[in-house]
Amino acid sequence: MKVPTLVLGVIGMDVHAVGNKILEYVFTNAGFNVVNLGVMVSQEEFISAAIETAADVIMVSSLYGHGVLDCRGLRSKCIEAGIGRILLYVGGNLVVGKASFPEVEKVFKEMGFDRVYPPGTSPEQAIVDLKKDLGLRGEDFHAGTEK
Amino acid sequence: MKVPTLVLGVIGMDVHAVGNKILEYVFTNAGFNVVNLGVMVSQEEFISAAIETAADVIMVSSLYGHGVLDCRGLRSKCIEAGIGRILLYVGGNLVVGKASFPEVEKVFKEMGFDRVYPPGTSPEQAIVDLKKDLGLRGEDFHAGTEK
Amino acid sequence: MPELRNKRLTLGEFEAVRQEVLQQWQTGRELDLKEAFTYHQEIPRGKRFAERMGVAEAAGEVLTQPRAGVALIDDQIALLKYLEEVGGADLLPVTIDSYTRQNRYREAQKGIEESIDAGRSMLNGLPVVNHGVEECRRLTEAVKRPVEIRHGTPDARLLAEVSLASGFTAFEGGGISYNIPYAKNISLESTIYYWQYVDRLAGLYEENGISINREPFGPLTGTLVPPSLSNAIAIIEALLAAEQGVKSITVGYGQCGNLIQDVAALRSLKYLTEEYLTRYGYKVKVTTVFHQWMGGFPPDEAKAFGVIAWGAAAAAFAGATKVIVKTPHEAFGVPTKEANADALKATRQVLNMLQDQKMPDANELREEIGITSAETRSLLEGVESLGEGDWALGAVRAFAAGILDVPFAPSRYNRGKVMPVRDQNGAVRYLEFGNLPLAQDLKDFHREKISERAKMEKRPVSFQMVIDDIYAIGKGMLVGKPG
Amino acid sequence: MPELRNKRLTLGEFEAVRQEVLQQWQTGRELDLKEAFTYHQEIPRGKRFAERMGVAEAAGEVLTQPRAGVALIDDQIALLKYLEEVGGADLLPVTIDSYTRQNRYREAQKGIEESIDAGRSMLNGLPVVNHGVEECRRLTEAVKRPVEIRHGTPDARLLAEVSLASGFTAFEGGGISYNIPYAKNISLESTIYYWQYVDRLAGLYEENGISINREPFGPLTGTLVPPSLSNAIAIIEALLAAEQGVKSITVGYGQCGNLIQDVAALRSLKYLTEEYLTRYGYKVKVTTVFHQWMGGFPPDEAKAFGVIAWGAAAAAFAGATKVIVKTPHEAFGVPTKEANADALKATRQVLNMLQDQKMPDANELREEIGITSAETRSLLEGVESLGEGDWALGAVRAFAAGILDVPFAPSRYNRGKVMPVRDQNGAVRYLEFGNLPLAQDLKDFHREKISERAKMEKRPVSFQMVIDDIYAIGKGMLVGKPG
Ligand code: B12
Ligand code: B12
Repeated sequence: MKVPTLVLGVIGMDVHAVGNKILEYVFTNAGFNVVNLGVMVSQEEFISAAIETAADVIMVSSLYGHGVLDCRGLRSKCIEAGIGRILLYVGGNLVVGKASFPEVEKVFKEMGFDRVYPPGTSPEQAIVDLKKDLGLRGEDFHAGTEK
Repeated sequence: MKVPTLVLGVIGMDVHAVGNKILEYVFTNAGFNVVNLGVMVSQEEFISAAIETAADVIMVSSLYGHGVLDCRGLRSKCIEAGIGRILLYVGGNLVVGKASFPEVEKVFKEMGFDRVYPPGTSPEQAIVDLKKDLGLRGEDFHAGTEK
Repeated sequence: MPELRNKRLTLGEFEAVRQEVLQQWQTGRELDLKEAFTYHQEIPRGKRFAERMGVAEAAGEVLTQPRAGVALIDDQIALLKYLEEVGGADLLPVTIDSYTRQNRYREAQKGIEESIDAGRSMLNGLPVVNHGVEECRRLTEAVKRPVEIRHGTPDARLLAEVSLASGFTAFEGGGISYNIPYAKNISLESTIYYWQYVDRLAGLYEENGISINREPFGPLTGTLVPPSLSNAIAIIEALLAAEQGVKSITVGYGQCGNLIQDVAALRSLKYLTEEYLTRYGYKVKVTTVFHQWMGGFPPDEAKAFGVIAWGAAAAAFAGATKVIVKTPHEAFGVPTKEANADALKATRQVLNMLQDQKMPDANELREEIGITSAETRSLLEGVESLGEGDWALGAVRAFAAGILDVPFAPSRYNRGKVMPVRDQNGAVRYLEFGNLPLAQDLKDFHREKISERAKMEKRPVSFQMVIDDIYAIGKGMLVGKPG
Repeated sequence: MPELRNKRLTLGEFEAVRQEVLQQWQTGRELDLKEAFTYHQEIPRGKRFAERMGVAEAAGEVLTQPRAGVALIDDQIALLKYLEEVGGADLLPVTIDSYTRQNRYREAQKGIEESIDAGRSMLNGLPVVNHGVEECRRLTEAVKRPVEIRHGTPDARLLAEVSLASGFTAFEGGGISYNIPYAKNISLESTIYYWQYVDRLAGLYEENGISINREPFGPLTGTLVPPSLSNAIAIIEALLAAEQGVKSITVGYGQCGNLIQDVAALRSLKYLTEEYLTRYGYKVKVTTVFHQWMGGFPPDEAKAFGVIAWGAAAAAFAGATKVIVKTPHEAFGVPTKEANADALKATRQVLNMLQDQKMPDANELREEIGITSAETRSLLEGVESLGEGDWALGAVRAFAAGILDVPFAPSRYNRGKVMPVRDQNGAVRYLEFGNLPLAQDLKDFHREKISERAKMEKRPVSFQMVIDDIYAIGKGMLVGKPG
């Protein structure tokens, strides 16, 4: 079975690098093929990296509060670019201030994200969801999360 | 002018002694005649001390939370004892738990207290009220609060 | 009451008194010691207080324990479950209401009824005697952590009987520490006598293989008590308890606020307690408890968090076995369960962040340990010689003579001549020594420290300075500044 | 861009650049330096940042300062008034939004508009450039305390112009500290050059009798940065600022969490900064800032209070001139004004309780000061020699060569070979040294400390240990334990 490819990055003018480095490490250790674009990534960069690497998922981080402004339109740009059905995950501190998460989730789901994560979500949670969304089972997918 | 007499004490099974010692010191320094009954004072003790010393005010402290149970009936006992019009002040942590003070005040006013004070009221506040309620003016009443 | 002596009660003496004690309220009549011993065998090890304290001590852990008491059993169960689950309390309390503390079971009963009617607790604690063994066992069984009875009861004999039979495995208090700060008219002679009974009861459990943890109440009036004074009293109560067969003792200290003094006080307390117990031939497991600031609190909840967290830090540096946690509602009233859990969490966070850090070994610390210890020894020698070698007699006579004398205490058996005040660094010093038997050099030390402060503040030392200190923490300071 | 040199910009050079800078956004066009100098004369002394810091330093006070920024001026005024009145903040901030930080004034403008529409701030700070001088003066005039611009802007030239003209009297940042943690693609050569302009601008104010406080950003990435590294960078930025005529510098340090290390780091930072400035002939008033823990916070607000209060305690013991206060909302997002004020109050309570207490002088502390200082000197010597005596050139070359290398930084001008990890006591040590020019004995010290921990935890040192440390405080610990 093909190892799934994840494109990782922190969107917009956001420079929070620590979580991004950890995500790269943990997802790689879990057996995924990780393409990490680092911080300050534009929507266009996410999409061209995803096309280039035939990625299965784009995983957007936004920590600094401008998530709504930065993420708007990503799904439609994907559609335009011909990868309209790619999985879009987003996590971090998505809005300015302490907000009720269900509302935040709703906003991002309406923007076309498949999964939306609240502040401080552990990468392990995402791995569980990735396996589900990508239809991976233990036997097919050898690397565990524990490596 | 006659120096006003205050009967001071902590009611019921309450042993909180620190505030009581301070009240005695500050009221004495402010020029009042203070009769301090200390802690664990019953309603009867308050009343007989007030009669004996022809007191102007009974100042009840209750810190430990049983204020409602302990203070109920004090005014009617005063009436029975013939000192029905004596001023009754009460202060401290009057009820169990952090409560809205206006409600607490209402309960104690209905019980016949003339002045009700929230947790941590400074004695200086009471002195201002005492002067008002006893009709004292600076000239008549020489000791200041600053002595 | 027979003549007071620090001697283990004989079984005969104990039994005779017991018959009376159990009559004081109907729930006493159903008590059966043998049955209680059997019941205790079934208590899981993780829920035995003495054992948990021992494990913590060995591992260098600092355990957290809140205070908590409401009128009704089911509410108390819900409260304790919340505190262990949400607050993460390592040790649980049942705080007893003030009527029970004065053996006013009838008023307590009224409090229970009024609480049922009002739909909220009208009592400031749980009236354990009124609820009785069966109901209380429901409580001890419902929670996962060890539970201690915390109170302030001068005559706690019936309360101890009901509590231990109910499966509580620790019991706070002592003949001095639950009299002087908690009573007005009860003689020390009586309360020490009452507490010999309580300790003997705990000793009996011990002899039947059930270790009961006993904890003298360290902070006394909670207000500027100089460490040597509270330490001396804790050590006397430890000696009295040990004589009755108690084997697990947690000596306590209430935070004064100056870090060096606090660390010094707790360390001195631990080693002097062990030293004295050993000297008199008792084999006792000694652990310690550090109480977060016990005096007046700031009304502002955020500021209260500051006081609480700083107390946690001092407990960690002092190396206490457990810390008693205050709450952000302290200045107002008995806290909600949420406020209580929040304080536990803030405390735990600080304890964890400091768990691998030590107070650096410095001259100032050694000096302070030296001074506190020298003072404590002087006080204890005074008590011992007045008592002609008998600690029970010595304690009674010492209070009468002002050789022990607790500031701000309500008891008329306390002289009330000692007056404390903070020095320039916030350490609590003796302003008035009363009759305390301290050597001249120790007295000079205090006078010098206090006059340093007076000089800095450009005002004479007076009771106003003491008042300023009493208000200080509540107003956001440690040392009460003028103006 | 001319060749980079650590040399005071001539008025000609400055003016030439200035014409371009002021064109970057329409609000720049209205700027008039002379008018600004006159305006500053009218600012009351109590509102001048440098002056307030000097007074605090002399009195041994620790001042509190929050972070706070919202999109609109009136909201910002309300916010700051609340923080000074309710929170009791001694010093105020204006935190700048992330678009302005990247000179994206058009996006910032959109953020302003969306915020007006949404009725709440859609920006994570105040876009000062977009609002312009007149509006911003309304702000500085509305509050009672000195206000600083806090940001993270690699090219802050226009922002500095607008800010200083608006009556802000302090300006955070530096050519290294506002590049390496805050940018990805901008060369150090450019940012140091941009910041020479900012410092020269401050110098011009200074020469016109208006002292502007400048503050290099100490914590860098806020995540396990070893003290000698951040201290070396702060000292270099102080030297660069001093060369441009800055006279009031506040060097900063982000709390690591181990008390001895934190106290040692801040003390070492202060005296080495003064030493280096003096050695190069600069006369500068140096003060210090201690940042409460800058890494990931616990989501639980009560636990966050624990972290905050412990940061306040460390600031007090370290003797910082001011402390930057986090909030209980840290893990979630930009705090409400209430959360911000609560943190200020908790911090103030702890600072006050410790105000008359000192860290006892102990061997461990002296040792840690010695080690941090030796490391800092080694790093600085490396930079100096690479720069052939020129600190600006030295800094650029040092980062290229990995002689300076900040952990977890996003910039591609940072090597990223240095990796920190906590030791057994929670002090931050170097796990990977990259190319840092540290002598063998210093390296051995770190290796030993780290292997002690590995032994205790019975696991090899690995990146997993670093990850555990990154998560630790957020999960209620200091040292990240296995499992
Ligand atoms: C020190 C203290 C103790 C000491 C008391 C030592 C002693 N014998 O004095 C000890 C440790 C022994 C103790 C015991 C108990 N305490 Co206590 N104690 C306190 C504490 C921390 C400080 C009190 C104090 O000395 N303050 C300093 C003085 C100067 O202030 P003050 O007492 O408030 O008095 C001033 C003002 O209130 C005002 N004032 C008072 N009365 C009056 C009257 C008038 C007319 C006026 C104008 C003003 C006025 O002026 C005074 C001088 O400035 C308070 C909480 C707090 N305030 O922070 C709890 C507190 C009062 N205690 C409380 C409780 C419940 C108890 C216990 C029942 C134990 C328990 N369950 O935890 C026992 C009670 C035993 C008994 N039978 O009374 C509760 C009361 C709860 C409630 N009302 O809901 C409090 C509020 C703590 C809490 N939040 O749970 N306590
Ligand atoms: C360290 C830090 C910084 C450092 C960053 C250094 C660097 N270059 O990396 C510095 C000091 C430079 C900084 C700067 C700023 N910061 Co900052 N920062 C933090 C802080 C304290 C910790 C972040 C961190 O490293 N956490 C540790 C890592 C491991 O966790 P993480 O980042 O949350 O990532 C994990 C999870 O979220 C999750 N995750 C993340 N993305 C995704 C995506 C997917 C798909 C999934 C499944 C999971 C996932 O997995 C990660 C790994 O476990 C946070 C607050 C906090 N969390 O406590 C604020 C915080 C993120 N910062 C904030 C802000 C506002 C800023 C600034 C704008 C300055 C300011 N106004 O105060 C600037 C931004 C500059 C810019 N252009 O981006 C705000 C954001 C506010 C909001 N959203 O409302 C926060 C929340 C603080 C606050 N409460 O105000 N910051």
